[in-house]
Amino acid sequence: MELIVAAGIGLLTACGLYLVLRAETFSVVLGLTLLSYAVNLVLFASGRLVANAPPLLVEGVPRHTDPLPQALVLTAIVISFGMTAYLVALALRAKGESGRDGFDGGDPT
Amino acid sequence: MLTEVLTSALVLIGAAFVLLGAVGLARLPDLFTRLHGPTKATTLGVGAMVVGSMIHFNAQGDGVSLRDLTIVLFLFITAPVSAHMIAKAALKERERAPQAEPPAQQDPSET
Amino acid sequence: MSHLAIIPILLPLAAGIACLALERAGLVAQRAVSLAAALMMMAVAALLLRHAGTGAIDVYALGNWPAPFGIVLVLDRLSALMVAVCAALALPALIYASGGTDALGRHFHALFQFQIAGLNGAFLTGDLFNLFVFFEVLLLASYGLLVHGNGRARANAGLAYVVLNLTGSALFLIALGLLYGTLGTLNMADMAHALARVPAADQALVRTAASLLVVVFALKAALFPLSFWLPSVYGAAVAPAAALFAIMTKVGVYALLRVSSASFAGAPVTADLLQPWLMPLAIATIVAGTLGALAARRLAVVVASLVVVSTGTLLAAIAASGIEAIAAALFYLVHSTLVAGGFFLLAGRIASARGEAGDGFRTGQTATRAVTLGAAYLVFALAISGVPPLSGFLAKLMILRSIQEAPFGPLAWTALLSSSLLPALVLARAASVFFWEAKPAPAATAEARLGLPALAMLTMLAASPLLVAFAAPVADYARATAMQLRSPAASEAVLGADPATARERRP
Amino acid sequence: MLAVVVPVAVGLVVAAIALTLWRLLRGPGVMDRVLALDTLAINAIALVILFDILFGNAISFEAALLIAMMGFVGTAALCKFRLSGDVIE
Amino acid sequence: MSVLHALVPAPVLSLMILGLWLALAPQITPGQFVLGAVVALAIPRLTAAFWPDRPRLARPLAALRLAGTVLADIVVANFAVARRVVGPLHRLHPAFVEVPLDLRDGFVATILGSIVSLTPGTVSIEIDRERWILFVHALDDTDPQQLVDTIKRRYEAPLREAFAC
Amino acid sequence: MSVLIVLALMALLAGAALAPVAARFGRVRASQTAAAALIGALALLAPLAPGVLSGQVVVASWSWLPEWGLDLAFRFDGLSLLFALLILGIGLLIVLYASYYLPVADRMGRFLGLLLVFAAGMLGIVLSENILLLLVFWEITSVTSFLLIAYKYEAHDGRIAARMALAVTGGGGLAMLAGFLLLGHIAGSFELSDILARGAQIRAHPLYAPTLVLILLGAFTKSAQFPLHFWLPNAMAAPTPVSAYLHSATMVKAGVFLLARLHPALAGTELWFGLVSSVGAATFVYGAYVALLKHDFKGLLAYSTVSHLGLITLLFGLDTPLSVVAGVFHIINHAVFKASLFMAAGIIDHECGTRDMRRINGLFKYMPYTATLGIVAAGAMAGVPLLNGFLSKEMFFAEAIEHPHFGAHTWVLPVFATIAGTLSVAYSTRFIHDVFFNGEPINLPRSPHEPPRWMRFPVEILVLLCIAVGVAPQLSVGPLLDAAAGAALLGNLPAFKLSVWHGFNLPLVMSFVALAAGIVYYLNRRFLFELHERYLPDLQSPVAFERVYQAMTAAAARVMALVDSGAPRRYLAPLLVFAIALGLWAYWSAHPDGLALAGGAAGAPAGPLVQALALAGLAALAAGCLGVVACHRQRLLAIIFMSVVGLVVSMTFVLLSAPDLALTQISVEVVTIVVMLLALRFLPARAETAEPRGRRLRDMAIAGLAGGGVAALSYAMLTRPFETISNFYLANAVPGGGGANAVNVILVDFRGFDTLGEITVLAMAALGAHALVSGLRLAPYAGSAEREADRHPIMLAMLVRPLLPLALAVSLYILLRGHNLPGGGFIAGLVTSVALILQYIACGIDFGRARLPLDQPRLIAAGLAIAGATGLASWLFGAPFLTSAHGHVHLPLIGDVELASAMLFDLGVYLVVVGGTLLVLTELGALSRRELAAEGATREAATREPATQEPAPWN
Ligand code: NA
Ligand code: NA
Repeated sequence: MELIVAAGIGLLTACGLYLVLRAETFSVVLGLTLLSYAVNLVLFASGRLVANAPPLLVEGVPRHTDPLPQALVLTAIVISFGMTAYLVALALRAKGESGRDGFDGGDPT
Repeated sequence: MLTEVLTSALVLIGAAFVLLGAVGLARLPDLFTRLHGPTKATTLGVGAMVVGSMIHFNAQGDGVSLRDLTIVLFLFITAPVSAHMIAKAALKERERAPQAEPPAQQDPSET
Repeated sequence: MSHLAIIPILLPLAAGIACLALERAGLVAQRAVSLAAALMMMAVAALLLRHAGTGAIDVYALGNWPAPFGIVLVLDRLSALMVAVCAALALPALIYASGGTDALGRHFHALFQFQIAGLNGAFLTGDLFNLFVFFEVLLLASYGLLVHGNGRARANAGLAYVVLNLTGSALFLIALGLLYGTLGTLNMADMAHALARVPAADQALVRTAASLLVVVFALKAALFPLSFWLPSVYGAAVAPAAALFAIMTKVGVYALLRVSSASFAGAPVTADLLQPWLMPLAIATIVAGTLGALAARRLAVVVASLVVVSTGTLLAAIAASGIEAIAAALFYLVHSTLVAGGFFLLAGRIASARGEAGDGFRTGQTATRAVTLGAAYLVFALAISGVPPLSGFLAKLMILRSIQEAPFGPLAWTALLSSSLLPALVLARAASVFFWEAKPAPAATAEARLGLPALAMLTMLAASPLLVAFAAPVADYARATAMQLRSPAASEAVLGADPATARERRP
Repeated sequence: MLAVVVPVAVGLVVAAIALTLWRLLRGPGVMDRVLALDTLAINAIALVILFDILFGNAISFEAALLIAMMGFVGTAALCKFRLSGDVIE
Repeated sequence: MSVLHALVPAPVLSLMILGLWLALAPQITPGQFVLGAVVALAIPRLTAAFWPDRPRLARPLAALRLAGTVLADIVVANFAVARRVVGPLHRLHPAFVEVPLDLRDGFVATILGSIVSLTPGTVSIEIDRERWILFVHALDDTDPQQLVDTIKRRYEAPLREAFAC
Repeated sequence: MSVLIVLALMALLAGAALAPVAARFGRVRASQTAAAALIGALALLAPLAPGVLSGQVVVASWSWLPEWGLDLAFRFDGLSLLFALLILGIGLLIVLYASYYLPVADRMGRFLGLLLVFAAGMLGIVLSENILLLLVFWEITSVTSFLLIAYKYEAHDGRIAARMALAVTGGGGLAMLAGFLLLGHIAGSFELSDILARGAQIRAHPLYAPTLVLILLGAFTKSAQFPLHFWLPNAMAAPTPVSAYLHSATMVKAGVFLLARLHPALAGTELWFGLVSSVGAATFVYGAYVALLKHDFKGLLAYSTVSHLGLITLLFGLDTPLSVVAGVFHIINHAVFKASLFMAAGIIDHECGTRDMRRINGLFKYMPYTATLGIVAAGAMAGVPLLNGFLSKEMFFAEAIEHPHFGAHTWVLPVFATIAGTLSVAYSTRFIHDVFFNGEPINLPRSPHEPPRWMRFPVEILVLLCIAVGVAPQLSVGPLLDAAAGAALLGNLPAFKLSVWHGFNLPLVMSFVALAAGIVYYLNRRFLFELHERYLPDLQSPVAFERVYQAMTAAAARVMALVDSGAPRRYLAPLLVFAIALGLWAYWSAHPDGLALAGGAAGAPAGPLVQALALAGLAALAAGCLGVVACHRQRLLAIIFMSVVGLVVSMTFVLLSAPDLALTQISVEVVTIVVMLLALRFLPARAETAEPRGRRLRDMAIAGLAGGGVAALSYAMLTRPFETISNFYLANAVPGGGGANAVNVILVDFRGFDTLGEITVLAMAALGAHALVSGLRLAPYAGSAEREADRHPIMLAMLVRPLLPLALAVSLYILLRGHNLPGGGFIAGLVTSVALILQYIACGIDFGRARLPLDQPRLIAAGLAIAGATGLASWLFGAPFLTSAHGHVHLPLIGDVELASAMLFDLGVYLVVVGGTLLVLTELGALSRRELAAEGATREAATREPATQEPAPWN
């Protein structure tokens, strides 16, 4: 289980970073989204992986996993959603200003 | 015991139909026939499972709860919309490339 | 119950909300709210300084939950100082913006106030995740402020800045996750205790996690090689935004200082995490900033490059890490932030007074109010280059003295002294272009009157002389701050005598 | 009995997911993939219901509910984009 | 009646919301009932603007009967479709079928389309509101006219009865 | 009494402040103000003079930054007195002179203000007891000299010359700062009294050599010593009063002052002797040699100044008591005759309109009185007997003969001295002959005549002084010289006699040899000019400096272009590489027991079923991830694959006991997809699709390493046991927070402050996006689908109508129950938003806006305000911000209701989420209504047009 989740995190990170390093804005948006998944999973994993132990103090739930990372991840999810929205708007503005996608300057060809 | 049998049966039927839907999706020859797989079989599949689950949990608890049915309610509202939209979009695609099915792997809007 | 510690966060937050609510009411109402809040912040900052100046450490437990479980704000000398610098920077910047810059786009005042709230939150919080949240608050506000006024350069700078910082935030969260997953706490003081007890088998993991955290702070601080983005980004912002940005790199420096002296230094696992490399990289930062200043073609970019230099200088002192060095760093921090902020405002004035040529290094029309601008330019240029008798000299003197014995000391001296001279030459060249080579303006322009922007800029002008006049009290405060950082008092104030309560081993 | 049936059912759903993923990767058209995505969401609902039965508490019910309620929004938006090039106008 | 109508402008919707609320509630307590009732009365009122020309359910019983028919059809037809899906593909005769409609309400037509889509073997592709035709794709259709008749008889007629349109 | 020192400085500064003000009332008033300041300073220092002349040292000290070694400590001794007299006395004459010299239109007030600041800086240097304070004044003179040189800024060369001076003296000042810091470190004090008393200790210290070199760098640059002299001749671009004051009498003397000042502490070593005397000697000869070759008489004077400064330096370098006396004496003499020469030169310049000696000839005829003054002063410069220059030169010659250092080669120094003397005579002769005689003037712009009476007056005073000292040295300067040289030698004054006639001795012979040889040399100058012009191109011109400067900035720009192209990837790659490198180093430098990746914990007790599911999830994740990467240019496909990833993550949360996260992720996913799709209309793929393979591989390597690292760290973390604080939350959620959903209680109560920050972030993201998009007009990219007539598919439009009320009911339910069961403000807000957005998707933006005229920024503000007010409410109960209250409320009919204030907070969260999400989505959606061009034909062309601003609605 631990190995699988770690592998998934690594995969998300690698794919996300590869896309973040691309030149097109949209790829960067995709990459950052993948990266945020990876990050959320790391943060989530810091409370360790337990099935069937939700942090709900109600009847029928005998075990409880660590609630703190979940609260942190929730915060992180919402923040990264806001960021994505902002980045998209910014990409559009940049396109509107420069008439093309991708970052000004770019790389020497 | 009875409830367990009932639950088991419903769960199995549901799972089987979920699988059937996927088989249809994977197997049927074109988009419009594939559309039938998931929108049908999964509906009954999930429906049966929901009922099974409901029976299972109602047997455990004190009162009667119908809340699992809300899943079915929303699925029944939304699944036809999905099918409709997909079919419409597919038709439009076919209009755009009348000679043949749109070239496969590539999003035509990118070319 | 004293709520003093949280006022610096709530006040701008409330002002920002009010500005939002007043969006329909027009800019005048927003300006009034925003300026009033900034003025009140100055008063609050004075109260904070006075209170923290007694050596008291206020711990404000949000929601009345004790540390380490709840979030606490820690008001000590350092945080009070940072809040005060922020307030001193914000008010003139807002006055400047109220002269018309704020009308170039939407939500300026709300974003500005939120940025102040974010900055103050970052300075005051004693919780690492809360620090992340406030980083995000201040970053998001800064994104908005950076692109305020729009235009191609700003949009592109904004993209680069946002993407870079989003990646940085991701790194922050990864580090946080790893740290929580090993130390089991988020409170910084508690983390220090947990760090001190890390078993040998976990040390590599903890060290690596801590090093990732350091990378994040280094990015915010713009340490070499993470400094390249800064000149073009800060140089693109409108003047009042850039002025406020002058303190943003200091947040990174602050965080680095906080964790390195309060958390890392005491634990064997992290004690040597910075030492081997910080000084060389700080020196490289100074060099990079100096090169940037030489390469710049616009005044605002020069000032932004000098912000990089100031980061390098500060981190060199922090790398040297004695009481003296930290005290020197703090004095320098106050000086460099205020002067750079004021200089950004001046660059904005020059740009608008020169018409098309802006603040670029090409011959343009004679600046309106050239004498006033020229005099102000002289003061800022002297202060930022560290020329006596202004504060830059005192700050540089302290830094030089305190890092003399440190490893790489001679190299750091060379870099520091060169970073005074070369930018001074650049600034002299710029002055020559702006004030001596100008062609007469075609006709008297509307800019001729002394408006709010000029008032703001002149206010900032006072910072450096005041810092000279009150050098002794400021230096004493800085020294006391450095000593307080080293003492266990803060940790005890947050956690009490026995910090190892209420933790248990989870399966 | 459930102890046997539920794992079998999970196996069936996992097989369904595998087939759906195959269609997703295979395509050939964009709409085929959208359809596969839509199906995947429904498979997920099934899986969530099975989890609840497996774990003996109905904690994840809302997850299934939300997927049922909102999963199609993505599908609808994708289709609308294909149809008219914009989603909201 | 008019007072009641003013109080409960959309009785069916309100009932559905109340039912939904009570179904979701962990326990049905008096408190939940009151709360649900408030919600069920308030939301239709608040969202009324989003539902212009809301059709009125004239015959609820007819609607219930139709629901029963549809559910039964779904179960029965599912097995039939299952056979076709796993069976040999060359025996399939997919086809597009046009169902001319007698009803003249967009929403009710949509319900009809949904029923068609939910019952196995057919998917509603489009509703033409100018010519009032429902376009249906059938998975295996050997006799189009029979399909049209079935749809009109089993679903359209009861729908028109229930909504009086 | 000692406060007078400070008052004298203040007087100058006050004058500096007042002069520009006085200038508004006329030039005369300005000059009077400046003169009053200088006289005032003199008067204030006068009471101290008698004591100082008798060898007393007055020290006054005020604390400034004591812990850092910087104090307002002043010292008034013989050396200070001498220099104070030069600075203030000559300053007074300069002010008088300038009031005639500067054109009427010129900015007299500013000029005098700067001059007085400079004088204050200069006076500060000589009055400082604290060496760091000395440095402060030192740099003030550098800056004011920069401004004064560039006073005539309309001239291109003047501006560059000023920057050149700044570069050299500023650099020297920084070296000196380093040197002073080392000196203070070695001596353990920055007070001169301590430093001068600890000479032996300083000279024995291992850091002595660098200290000396750094301090000498400062002194040499300021005093224009070879090879750092080149700024001085170029500084002649300054108006003549400036040259006369700064570049002859005062500022350039600061360097040699420092040699005198620190002589007791630093001199007396081989290094001092070697460095100081050789640099001085080289400067002496070089300056004298070049001076002759200058056709500009101000250039000649400038190089002669360089030469004389070299001589003074050489004298201090020779490092015998008598040579020090001679050095101090020559400081006086040179200041007097050079200031008068410059002023005379200024008169000539003023009268002739040129400074080219090839055109100026025979002026004796036109202005005999001025010519006489100039000739006398030049005679003093040449070392003609009965003038002051002769005396100090005689002392130098005597010292050259008697100097012990050259052992067997006693002839070296005298011969050198004679040659140098010869050169000085030669250029002095040129000045006299070429300007005042040598035929008739050629093509002068003006016809020269005698200047106004009072313009000549300062020259007369100084020339009189030359004669007075030359004739009666002991009477005129004896006591002053004793006091000054005594201060430089710490009172160990050698026996010497100041008199005109020492008898017929070797120095006298040398003087006459030099006089004769100099004249001969001058007569053969033509040959030399040609040689010089052919073989020694002018390397020190402003043009050369500017060229070096430009090359430097260009090189810097090239370096910066390598690292900063504005592209985020250029910044990101270093970040990632740095993080990887630092992480690897941190890992491998840890305790060796900690290097194993896997820890000891057993891991989650998951059954094979869960394991199998996890594997399936990983497979789906891999399909999604790789799909996104593979299809990142086919964007619609990338979004589809991205949704798969999101679904897998959501299911992970479901499986691993995080229902709240699952709900959030599911809802966020939907909104994210819509946002991306909204952007897609305007973001086409880049035309140039081919990326260099090398870069792709490099990026893959970086990304792979980083991903591997994060995976490894995660694995390491997951397999280790840990202690956590979070049992507190589980234990206190119900009793303390009034909620059974621990996650929600953390969000709205335990760590509600995070949440407040987070909704602020969300609010700002939305507002920022709003600000970015407002007024933006974009063209849809060429390949985007045509709009069709049926924009609102009927089944979608109809079925979302019942869906809205139902979904709202669900979201309300989720909001209310969130405190106890999965749910809460975030999720509810997202569900509401999605339900509303669906209306926009199905029926269009007008439909939605017409029916729900929401002011989203206000909604956001309301949400923030509610959340904040909930937090503030606790102040009323004397509790900290965000302290929650909860309890049971008994309502009739309904029964017990558990209410928590945190639920109100959650309502604020809800409103912000709804407002923010709707704001972003509707604003992005509205973009397609403002498309630039008519659909179809002109799209491609339109993409080139810039975004245009709508009339701003907020104005
Ligand atoms: Na001549
Ligand atoms: Na749109």
